[in-house]
Amino acid sequence: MNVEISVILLCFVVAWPLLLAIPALHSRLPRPRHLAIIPAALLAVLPGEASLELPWLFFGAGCAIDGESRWILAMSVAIWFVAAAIIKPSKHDFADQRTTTYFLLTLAGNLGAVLASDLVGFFCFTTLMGYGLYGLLIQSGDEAARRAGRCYLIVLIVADLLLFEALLLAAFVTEDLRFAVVREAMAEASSAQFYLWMAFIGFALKAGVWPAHLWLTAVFSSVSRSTALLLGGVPVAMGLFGAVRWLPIGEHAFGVAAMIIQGIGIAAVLYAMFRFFTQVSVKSLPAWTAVALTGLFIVALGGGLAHPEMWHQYESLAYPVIALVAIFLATLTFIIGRMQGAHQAPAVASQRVETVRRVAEWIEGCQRCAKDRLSGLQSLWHTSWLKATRQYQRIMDGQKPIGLRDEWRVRIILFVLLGLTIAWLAK
Amino acid sequence: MNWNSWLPLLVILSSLLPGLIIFGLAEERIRLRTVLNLAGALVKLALVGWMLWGVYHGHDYEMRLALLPGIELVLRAGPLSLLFVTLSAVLWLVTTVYAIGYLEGSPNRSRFFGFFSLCVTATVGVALSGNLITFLLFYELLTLATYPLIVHRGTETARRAGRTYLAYTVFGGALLLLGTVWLYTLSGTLEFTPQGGFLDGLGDEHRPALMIIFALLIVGFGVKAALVPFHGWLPQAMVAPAPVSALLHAVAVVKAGAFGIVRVVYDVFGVEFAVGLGVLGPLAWLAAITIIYGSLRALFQDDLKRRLAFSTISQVSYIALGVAIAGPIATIGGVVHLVHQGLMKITLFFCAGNLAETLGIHKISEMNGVGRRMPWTMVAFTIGAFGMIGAPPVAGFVTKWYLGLGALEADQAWVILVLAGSSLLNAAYFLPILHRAWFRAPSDAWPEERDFGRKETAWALLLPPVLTAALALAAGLLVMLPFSPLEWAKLIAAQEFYLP
Amino acid sequence: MGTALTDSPWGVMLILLPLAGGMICFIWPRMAQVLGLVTVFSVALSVVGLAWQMLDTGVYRHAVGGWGAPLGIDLYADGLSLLMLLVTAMVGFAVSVYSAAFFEREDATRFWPLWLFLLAALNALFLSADIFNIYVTFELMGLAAVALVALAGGRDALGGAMRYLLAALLGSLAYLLGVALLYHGFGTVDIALLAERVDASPVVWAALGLMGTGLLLKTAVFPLHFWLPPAHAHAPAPVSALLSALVVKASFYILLRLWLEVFEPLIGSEGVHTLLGLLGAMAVLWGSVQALRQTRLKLLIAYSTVAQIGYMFLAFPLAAAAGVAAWNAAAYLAFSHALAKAAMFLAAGNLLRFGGHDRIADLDRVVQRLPLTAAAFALAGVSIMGLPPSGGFIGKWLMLEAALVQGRWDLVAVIILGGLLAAAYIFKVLGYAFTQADVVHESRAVPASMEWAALLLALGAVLLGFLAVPVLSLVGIGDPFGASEIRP
Amino acid sequence: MSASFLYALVGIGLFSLSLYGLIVHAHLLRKILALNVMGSSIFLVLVALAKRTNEAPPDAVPHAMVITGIVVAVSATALALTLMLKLTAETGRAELPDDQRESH
Repeated sequence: MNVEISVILLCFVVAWPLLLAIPALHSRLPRPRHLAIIPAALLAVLPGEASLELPWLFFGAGCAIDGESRWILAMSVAIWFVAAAIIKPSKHDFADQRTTTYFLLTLAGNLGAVLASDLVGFFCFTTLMGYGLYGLLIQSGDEAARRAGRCYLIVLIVADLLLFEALLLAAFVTEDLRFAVVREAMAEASSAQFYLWMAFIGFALKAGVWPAHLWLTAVFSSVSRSTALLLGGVPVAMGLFGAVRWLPIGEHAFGVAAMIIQGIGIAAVLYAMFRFFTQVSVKSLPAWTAVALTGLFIVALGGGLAHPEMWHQYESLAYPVIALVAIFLATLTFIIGRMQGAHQAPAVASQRVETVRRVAEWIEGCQRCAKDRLSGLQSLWHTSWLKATRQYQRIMDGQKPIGLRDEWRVRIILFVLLGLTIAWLAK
Repeated sequence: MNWNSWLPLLVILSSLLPGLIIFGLAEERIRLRTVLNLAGALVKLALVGWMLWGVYHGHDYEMRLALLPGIELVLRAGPLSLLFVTLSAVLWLVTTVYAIGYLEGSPNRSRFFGFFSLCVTATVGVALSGNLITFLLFYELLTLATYPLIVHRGTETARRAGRTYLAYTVFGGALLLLGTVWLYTLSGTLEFTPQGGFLDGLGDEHRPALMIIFALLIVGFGVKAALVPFHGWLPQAMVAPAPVSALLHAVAVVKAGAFGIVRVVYDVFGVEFAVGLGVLGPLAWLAAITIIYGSLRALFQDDLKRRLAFSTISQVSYIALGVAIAGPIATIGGVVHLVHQGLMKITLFFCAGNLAETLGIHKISEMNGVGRRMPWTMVAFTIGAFGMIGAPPVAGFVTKWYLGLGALEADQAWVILVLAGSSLLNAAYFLPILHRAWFRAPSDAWPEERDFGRKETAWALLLPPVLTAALALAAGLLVMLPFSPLEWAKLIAAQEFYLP
Repeated sequence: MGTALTDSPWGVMLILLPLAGGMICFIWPRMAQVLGLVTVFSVALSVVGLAWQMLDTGVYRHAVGGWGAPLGIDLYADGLSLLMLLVTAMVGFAVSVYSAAFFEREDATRFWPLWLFLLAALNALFLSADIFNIYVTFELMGLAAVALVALAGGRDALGGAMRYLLAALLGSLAYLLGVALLYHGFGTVDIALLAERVDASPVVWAALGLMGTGLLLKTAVFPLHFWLPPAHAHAPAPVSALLSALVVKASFYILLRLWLEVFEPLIGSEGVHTLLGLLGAMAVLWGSVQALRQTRLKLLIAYSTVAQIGYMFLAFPLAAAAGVAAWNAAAYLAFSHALAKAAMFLAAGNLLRFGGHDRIADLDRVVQRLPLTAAAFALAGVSIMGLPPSGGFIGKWLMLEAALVQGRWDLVAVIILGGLLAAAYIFKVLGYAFTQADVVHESRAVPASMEWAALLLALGAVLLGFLAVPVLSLVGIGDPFGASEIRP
Repeated sequence: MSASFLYALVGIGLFSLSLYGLIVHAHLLRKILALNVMGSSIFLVLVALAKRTNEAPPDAVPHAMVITGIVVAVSATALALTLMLKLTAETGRAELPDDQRESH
């Protein structure tokens, strides 16, 4: 009997928050944020598998709840519930309506992605979630948040593009785009390597794995406690969840690729530990723990890729691990946010501002001379490159905590370590 | 001359007759003019619906009229022509409602709506033409009908914009005429023959001549489809009132050019013959260059309508690209983009018109916080913009999906790079606009605000963009329904261009 | 030969009616206007009668006074002359309706007699079967036209008329000398008889040279076009419409008639028709460029006439191989040009009366204040440019087809370039018709009949685009272009 | 026969002389006179060539043509003279308008 209920609930889980997202609706309802989560919570509680097929909707969309995705659903329901409680509207009066709309949009995106039964549905809902998070980020914060948001947006667009290409490759190989079918088909397809790397980089960007962690650290350091809670747990979990679902693990051993991925994972962990010890402010603790945890998960993924048979044993473990990681991150942010309380502005800020100003002047100088010399050729490629660098520069200025010289020393040590680990693994 | 063969002519007359009557109307007869306009649009929609139903069930609608000894004017309603006719009919109705609202109280409206109807008559004629000479006839009529719309405002800049527009299009028309006559002397017929075109018989000795003819025809159509070297007129034609630039860019002129390219490659030369001639490669490269160039130029435009114009230049070349990659799936992608781009672009232009008409905003830098003041217009704009970028639920995603698959199937991987690059550039010039509109605090006063009481703007201005945005979303979401643009494109690919 | 005499002598009516009408209008000036209109209408009816008769009996032949060919004057009409008669009737009727409202009291009394004599001369010319009779009608037409040009009075009109008269007299006298030589050589003036007797002897060459130059002078082909622009530009609007549409075509018709029949054996020689082709090409380019440079509307339209005449001369080199197709193209171009050019001149007349000037730059929002005239000018422009829905397009299409079949790339280039230049100067005018002029002129009301006359002619030119098959079959009666004789 | 041939030659000569006169002289009266001379030269040619054979009476048709030609020439000259008078009344000089600008 409860299977029918679950199917009905399946429809409402995603549709209900989307419906509430319309400002006219949620401004009239009491506590709209909690209302939106109820169907998802019910579904998480009800045992048993259920699936819903909508062949006429957008390439045959479908959603399903099963053992594995229940973990993630439970995790996200928990996080969203806590976030719904503690998210307080920022100072602008009209912002409250806006924050709730973005909150609900992101919620719908997240739940949709969790329940999606095929690649296209997953891709759509992760994009919706991404843009929703961007909205939340910009809406809640100040200038730093806006810069972090712009960085997140660029990461989002590039990740979407890569995932779209991967999706194309999958669609070219198989007509039916359900996860399991795609995994088998892609395993022995000729473009498997290409697909693996596209999907991996796409989800690494979304989850903020080590080389692409910039937006994660920027977000943590800039936003208020409640949004950090969301922005910490949710994208990281969904990134990893997507990676597990998309990557063709389990059939064919990708020797070299697996080794590289494991290498990245280890490097991430080491980099996170190093940065954490040199970092003074406690506020960015959750950021570096997130990077470390994702690094560890990536190592496990690499292992799975390298030895498919081993992966089958602890595959079912993957989803609970993701859920735990997300929950742990959320609680960590919550506790630190509570401890942090009043005093803000970590000690290092002043020194950073000075280097930022110097670099900005240098860029402005060459911008001006480029402008008047090439004023006529506005559409020439390199003037646009200068404009682009000035724009990206504003994002990067928040990232150089210590002098340039030490930065290089750190990188060399890390690469040495990386070499060592690879050598050890290759044995 | 049974009933079936009169239908195409009736579709054309349904906009020609109101147009001619409206020309005669005095300026004050507003109500009669509105009634005539809407009646014409609704009658056309009904007739097109009837033909859609008929063609879906295999009927054939054709009408022949002797033009020259040996050459006839042919109006035939096949699946491909109906795709374009339906797009024109739907968007004409929407644009008429919009134009009535937009031109409230402005002078010369009888003249405007007269030429407006002539323009749509020419577009429908282009869509329904059964051979190259009828196509040429309506194609040139389109140039003549759109010129007065561009110079409608009567200012000096409008005249100069009109002059550049004519310089390009008449030049294109001359090349087209030369190409058509030369083709006629070689092949002896100009009839559009689906599934392989009518040039297979010509042996090798005509090979260089046919290559030159292909180049002539593609340049002739490329002028209106705004391929790179011939796109100069499009941004300048922005001086026209909003409904004109909406009609020109989304439905009539630009699409006629792209539709011409589709006809030439599939129904005149036939894909295998074109591939044999080796002419599709350069066309693909030309389209790719246009896509990237259009997006790059759009990046630096501060005027909203000019940015949309450059975005049109790059978007229309998707159709040319889809056609140039000679695979069945790429064809579907190219052909379906004809409709999708129409829906999305007309929404963007309607919103741009609303902003200009209600708040006097022309520059993107003036658009801070406009989402707050005109929420529904900006929601429509956002849907259109996400469609242009290719974000999932909206129609643009479907086109990029099929073009990507088509490129993979024809193993031309470089096309995917072009598509990816273009999506990035689209994001680079659309997202800042959305960011400004939604997340920036509004400036204290708008350039020239017109008060509409509680509503954000007149309903005639608000309804069309919201409607076309919903259509764009539906074209994306309900993509599997039988009468959706995608299914119809598949029917076209299967029935008309039967590719091995 | 006398078979067609009995039932209805339409041909004779065509000549007698206008002559009689002209004389009565002269004697009874008060009734000139009404009488003129009635006469022109009856001439139009008789042309239709003639066409009807020719449709079933083929060529129309009538010996005036019952005498035979060598001595008497014969009337002969085949497809080509029927086409020209039709054009004359259509343009004549529209111009008459226009001039009924255009001319004031005393001008009208002088206009109608002259115009009816011109009409008689034109009809007689298209019907005449022997070359001396052509000379007489040719001269009568010239004098009537000159008088009409001088009608408006004023320095420019008189100057233009004088120059036109001198050119006309020189042309017809040269033509007469040619006739004298031909008569001396072959003892007859009848075209049909001459066609059998003529051979490629020096006398025929001399005659061709003399008659050719005379006719080229009257048709105002490129080097000899100096007299046309001032004459056509400064004449009153309806007169310049008549001149551009009909008079210039008449001398082209004579050249065509002689070229096809009398000088048929000489056609083989390369020299002559390449020369004519070259003159035509130069006329197209020179006329269009000059038209582009003009700042006054009527001068622009006059130079456009010079250019369009050039198009028709392109048919000569093409006819060497393409035969009937080239001549059909030339005939069609003549027909559509006549209608379109007459409409343009009438529209220019309206603009002149409305604004008091015809400076192109100062056309003040004419599209809105004079919609019908602007529409007439635009539609006529479409036909002149040769854009699809018009007669001009059909002519251009047939000409291009003939040129491409022979691979004459030079002529193809000229045709395309001519079309582009024509588009340039037509749209230059239309551009200014939309915009606001800086200095505002007080405007004078234009009677509706004048606007509708221009619009009907322009619509005729556009509708001609759809009537190609019936018109070409009409032209084919009596096989004027001798499809069989000329090598395919 | 040779005499009539001579007359024809004289006619052709007269024709070219009058052509030269028409083109060179700026004054309108001279031009009109040149035209008259040209007309009569053509009539001379016509009449001269009419005498075909020695014994038979000369052929009548050319003579008919000459008569018509004369009538036409007279009316043309009349029209030319009136135009010239009007032109001189209007412009004060008996020359074609743009000729006036060139000559002085």
